[in-house]
Amino acid sequence: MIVHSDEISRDVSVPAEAAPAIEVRDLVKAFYDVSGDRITLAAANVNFTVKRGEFVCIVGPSGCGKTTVLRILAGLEQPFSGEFRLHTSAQPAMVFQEASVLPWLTVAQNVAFPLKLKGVAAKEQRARVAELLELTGLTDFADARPHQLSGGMKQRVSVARALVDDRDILLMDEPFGALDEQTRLVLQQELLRIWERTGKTVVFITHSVDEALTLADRVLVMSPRPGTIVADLPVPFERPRDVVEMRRDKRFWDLTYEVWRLLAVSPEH
Amino acid sequence: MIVHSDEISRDVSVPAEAAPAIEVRDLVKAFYDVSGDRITLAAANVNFTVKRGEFVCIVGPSGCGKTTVLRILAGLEQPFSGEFRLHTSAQPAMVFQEASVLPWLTVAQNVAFPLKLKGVAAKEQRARVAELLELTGLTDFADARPHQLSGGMKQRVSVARALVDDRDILLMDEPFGALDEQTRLVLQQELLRIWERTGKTVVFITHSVDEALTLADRVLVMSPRPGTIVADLPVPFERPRDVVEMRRDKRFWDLTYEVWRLLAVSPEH
Amino acid sequence: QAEDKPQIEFLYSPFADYAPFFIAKDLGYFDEFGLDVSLAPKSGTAETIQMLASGNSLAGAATWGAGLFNSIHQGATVTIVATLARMPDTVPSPSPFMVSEKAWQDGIRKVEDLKGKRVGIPGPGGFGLYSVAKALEKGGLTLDDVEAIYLPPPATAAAFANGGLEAGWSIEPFALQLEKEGLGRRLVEDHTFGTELGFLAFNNEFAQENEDVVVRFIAAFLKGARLLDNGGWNDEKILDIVAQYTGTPKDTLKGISYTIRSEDGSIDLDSVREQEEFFRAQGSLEYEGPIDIDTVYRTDLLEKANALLAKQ
Amino acid sequence: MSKPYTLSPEQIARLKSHSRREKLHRTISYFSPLLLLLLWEICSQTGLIDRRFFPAPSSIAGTAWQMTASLEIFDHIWATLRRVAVGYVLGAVPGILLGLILGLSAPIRRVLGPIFSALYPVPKIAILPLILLIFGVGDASKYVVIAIGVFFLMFYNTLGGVMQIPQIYLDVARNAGGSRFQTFRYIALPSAMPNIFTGLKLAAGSSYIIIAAAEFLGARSGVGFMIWASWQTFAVSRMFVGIVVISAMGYFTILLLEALERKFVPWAKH
Amino acid sequence: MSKPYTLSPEQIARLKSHSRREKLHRTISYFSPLLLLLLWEICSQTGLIDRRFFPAPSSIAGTAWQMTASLEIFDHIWATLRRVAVGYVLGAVPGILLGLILGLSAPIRRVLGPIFSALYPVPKIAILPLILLIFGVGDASKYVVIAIGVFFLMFYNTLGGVMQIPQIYLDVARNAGGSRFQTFRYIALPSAMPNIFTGLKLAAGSSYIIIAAAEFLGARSGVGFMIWASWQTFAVSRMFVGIVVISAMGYFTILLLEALERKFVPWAKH
Ligand SMILES: Nc1ncnc2c1ncn2[C@@H]1O[C@H](COP(=O)(O)OP(=O)(O)OP(=O)(O)O)[C@@H](O)[C@H]1O
Ligand SMILES: Nc1ncnc2c1ncn2[C@@H]1O[C@H](COP(=O)(O)OP(=O)(O)OP(=O)(O)O)[C@@H](O)[C@H]1O
Ligand SMILES: [Mg+2]
Ligand SMILES: [Mg+2]
Repeated sequence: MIVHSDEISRDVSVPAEAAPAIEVRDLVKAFYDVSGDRITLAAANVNFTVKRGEFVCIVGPSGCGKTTVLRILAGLEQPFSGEFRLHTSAQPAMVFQEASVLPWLTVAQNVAFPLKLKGVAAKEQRARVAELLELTGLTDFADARPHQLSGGMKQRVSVARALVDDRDILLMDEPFGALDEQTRLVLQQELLRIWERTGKTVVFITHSVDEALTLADRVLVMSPRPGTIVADLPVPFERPRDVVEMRRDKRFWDLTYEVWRLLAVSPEH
Repeated sequence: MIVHSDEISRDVSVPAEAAPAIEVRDLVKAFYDVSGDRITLAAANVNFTVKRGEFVCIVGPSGCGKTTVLRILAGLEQPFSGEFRLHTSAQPAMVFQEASVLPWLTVAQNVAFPLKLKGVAAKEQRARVAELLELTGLTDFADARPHQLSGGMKQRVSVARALVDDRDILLMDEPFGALDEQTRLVLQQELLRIWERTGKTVVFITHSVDEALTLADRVLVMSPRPGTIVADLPVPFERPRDVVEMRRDKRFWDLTYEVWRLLAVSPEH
Repeated sequence: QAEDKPQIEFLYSPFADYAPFFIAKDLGYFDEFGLDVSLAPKSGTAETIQMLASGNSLAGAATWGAGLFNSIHQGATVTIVATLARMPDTVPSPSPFMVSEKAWQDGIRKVEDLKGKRVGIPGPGGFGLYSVAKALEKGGLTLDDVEAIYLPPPATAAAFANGGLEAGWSIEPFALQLEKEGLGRRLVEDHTFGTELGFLAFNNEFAQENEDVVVRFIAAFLKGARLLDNGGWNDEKILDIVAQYTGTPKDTLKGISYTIRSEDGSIDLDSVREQEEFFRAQGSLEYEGPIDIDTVYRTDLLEKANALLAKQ
Repeated sequence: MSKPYTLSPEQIARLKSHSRREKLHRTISYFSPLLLLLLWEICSQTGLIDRRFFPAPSSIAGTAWQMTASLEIFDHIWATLRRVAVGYVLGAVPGILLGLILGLSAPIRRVLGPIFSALYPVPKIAILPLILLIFGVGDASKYVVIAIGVFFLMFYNTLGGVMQIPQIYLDVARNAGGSRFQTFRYIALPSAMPNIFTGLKLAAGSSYIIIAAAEFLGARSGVGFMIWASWQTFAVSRMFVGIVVISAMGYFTILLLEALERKFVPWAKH
Repeated sequence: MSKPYTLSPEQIARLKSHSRREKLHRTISYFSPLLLLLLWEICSQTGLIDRRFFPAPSSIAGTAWQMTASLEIFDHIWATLRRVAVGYVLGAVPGILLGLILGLSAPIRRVLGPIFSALYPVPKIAILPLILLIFGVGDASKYVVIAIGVFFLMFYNTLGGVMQIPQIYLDVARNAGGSRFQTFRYIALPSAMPNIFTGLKLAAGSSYIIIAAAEFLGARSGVGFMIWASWQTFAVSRMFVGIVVISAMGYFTILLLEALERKFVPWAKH
């Protein structure tokens, strides 16, 4: 029997060092569709904690509820039961899995969007946006409209937008999924650099075990739908990590195997 | 100096065995945006041939023109200059990179869409759709609407739709990008099984060199924008390929390195 | 046998002036004279003339005014055969010139006081304009001495209430309601004695080729008119018919003065000429000199109709 | 955890209760126009508005009851309803079809688009004589007047909807081997459906407005005629009964369309 | 291939020529309504339509010239234009705002939505005397009549547009820390823009239709008045000059709105 509280509480306070930044307890999310009278249990009893400054990756089979959990953390979805706490002064920044570039804005305006809403001075906006366009390799396309971008370019715009206003918690839903390995590598390194420098807390959904092991302090593995956390694996490699070196380490393959084993336990087919 | 013809011709005829299925010569595609008075050269002098029954992967940096080339082959975009020929009796089936599920249809109706347009009998449609839902692990969601699906599930619907009416040529634009490795592996194996059984010609865009080496007869590597084919690498492994075994082969790492080297030649940043 | 009856679609407007047709229809006079008549409501003279001239409709009734004169001048091929109605030579008038209660309280008691004031007129080119001009004449004013505002009766009530108008044209049963609600008073009632209001007309070709049908139609109309004008207004059954066609409750119809017509249905051409001159002076006519009424007005048919009716 | 997590019956009930509450709220909301009557009653009772012109709803209820009891009102409702229904269909069908066609075909849009834009603002009073000449003075010309009003609303809304179709859906149809007609039927139509329903609702409201005007003089039945006749005689109570009745007819038509929208556009928010 | 491929100047010219041709085609298409005049001329000349009632355009040209030379027509145009402009703004602004508000807030939509649905079909022609009562017989009541017509078109079109906003855009705003007003301003408004422009075009056409009817009441100027007065006195040529003028005014307003749409909604197809 699982005990869960129906009250949902969200604390906004800056905690002491190494204190938890995100606490999720017994989270359950179910969708009910009236017209089809169907209930979809998207996440069941999800429990995990992310410490302040930690980089956590979530992996799990398609449709297991990863996006759902992230959306709940971002306050975009109400949990059905259970509770979660974010210890942060600002809302977490989110990189959405779906195309989320606003079609009526140019690339630069899209990136500047959170700054604009905050009322940041135009000059400051420009400088910050230029920085992020440079980072994501979109400088040439600053004035282009979203419909003129390739899939990977749109994804990079979303990443730039999430980074632009430098928030404490970063929620990233397969942010590099549509990028070639070269670009992905560059952005991974840039993300790690930013993370190390700023001490952000990052929750990062990925399908690539390689990517998880390259980036994360810990890897959370989810079961198939209804998703729950079936393993919480610390990644033992020192930072900075050398992608090529790491692959020569037996622990890399052991961990890879372990994740694969967990994911294969009860596959959807 | 590059010679190219401005005439665009497209042959529809069934050729002799091992004859080319797709021929692309000196293909150039440029976009002109009036309001910004900007020209984007998306693909420059693309040349390649795909033989009937061949499985070819295209890799290349983000924004290099992969999608553009595929769209031209599918007849969805007009080339600026150069020519291409498809030797096929039917239009190629396409898996789009962006979300392309029709929101007003259920999952099953989306998959059945090409059959419905062809006027296939309802019973036959049902049987075929059930088969593909099973294949893509969506049987439980047959009557769900697209907005109730996860990102990976939507992508699987697109794949199922492209396979449903069994066309000669299959154009796939990062079809497994949003899938976890487990599901991706299953679908890769299924795709290979179908391909071997039916002798389809497949052009498959991916960002994963692993995936390309697992699937393809040949890997075409594109340069950064304006994209052109910089290498045409045959994949020497026997089929059926064992994913784990393959990684023990030195040729696998040599090829991987070669592709990486080519992609790194002139990166976008 | 009924199928052989000539079918006629007759254009009317849903006002009490057209009551003889309603009676002729509902009391079976048209049938009596071997006609199959259907009544089709129409909004105004311009449409009616156009429908008749083009042959889309065969018969109709409409009112005198600049529209009619101009259309005849432009070659509208209609045949006018009888009067529709004229104003009675008695008070209370069916169409009094009224002053708003507000203005009355503010001291406007005579037509002369209306100089420079706002006066409501239902529209340009019709009886309303003529009637208002006649009323103003009683106080030595012309239309140029007041500010003319085009407003139909329902809107006049509102304008009387909020001071938008000081005075205006009105017609029964609206005039009585204005009085009842304390919105207005009758100011002039004797300004349009005997004025011809309208006429009964046929499509030219039809009238030429079917004189007999036209005669019978007029006879039925005259029969209805006589019944009405000779005390018919007090007959419950007749009031029922009129109430139905005009959408006016019977109680409202009772005891209100209405337009009449000459016993034999003839038109008083002098009154028509006077109206024509008035509209010429207004600059509403698009031609010089008097119109040749005689080319469109055929009295012979009316005579035959009277004879037919007398024989019956 | 070997057994998968499942929801208890109470939890399921709680999950469903939300949408049940939604439904209840919607049902209640249908009655919110009664607030208008209440407001009117208050304004009239307190003399805030002139009772000669705006008699309180309670005071016109008697007239309404009379007209209902004598069944008189139903003849008018029926006459109006028939005219609206025929005119609506006559206008909506070509409006939707031409909206779809012009939306999908740039050349046709180039030629016909400006023609429709030029015809649209032509004052109806001006073309009424033409309509009468062609369709006669009977109900046919009333159908046409309504159809014209409905046509343009449907045309522009459908066109606007088609112009907003994401290119990818058209690409999907093309790639699936869709003919022009199939793209039309299976992509453009459903994709423009939300806009079409906006048009249908606007057109429904407009139809009643137009028929009220068309019945003003050129009819001897219908709620519009009843309102006109009441105005002519300053029978204010009767007039307001007519106004309330025709507004209620329009309101219920719009509600019906909203119910249809929920049924036929299940993928949209409502 | 060490040097990247570039386009030659001729190729660039060829690439651009397409959009230049597009622009030319669009410009030409603006004249397609002249076909209507031609058709009318032919019908009238061949006697297909009765010339007494529908004189050929060539024959009303004289009257038009006279009215232009005497500058009479410009007074009418100016009066109508002023009324339409004021009424249009008075109706469009609250229509768009309420459409946005009701679209974004389900509770407000629940309460006010049905009220608007009930008010919409109230026949304008019937309440005209009441509007005159409140706003007087001057121009104010004409502004109000137009504003009411414009309001509902803008309201329903904006609401329909807001209801179609993809959830992800609202999520983006929320995640970016957008306030309610910012979501309103930076997401709902641009997102509903295509529908708002559909509404603006419909409202423009409707305004001219409504003013043509409203100028029958208490006006002594305006193109609508001119048409009505001409019709009353059967001055057919003058009437048709008025009809052509008011239609042309509506047409140019719609063209202007389309140009604005291209400018302000550059991300949409046109
Ligand atoms: N709005 C919704 N209505 C109904 N069901 C939903 C909704 N959103 C998600 N679901 C369901 O919840 C489950 C989890 O979805 P979610 O998007 O969280 O998966 P995911 O782990 O992110 O998958 P993927 O890797 O494919 O993106 C899926 O079965 C999905 O069908
Ligand atoms: N409709 C368009 N208008 C203008 N430019 C476009 C358009 N479509 C694509 N482009 C440009 O063409 C180039 C190639 O785009 P394409 O989508 O083919 O890239 P891609 O190789 O598929 O990239 P990715 O891996 O990111 O999907 C990009 O620079 C893009 O900005
Ligand atoms: Mg997801
Ligand atoms: Mg692409």
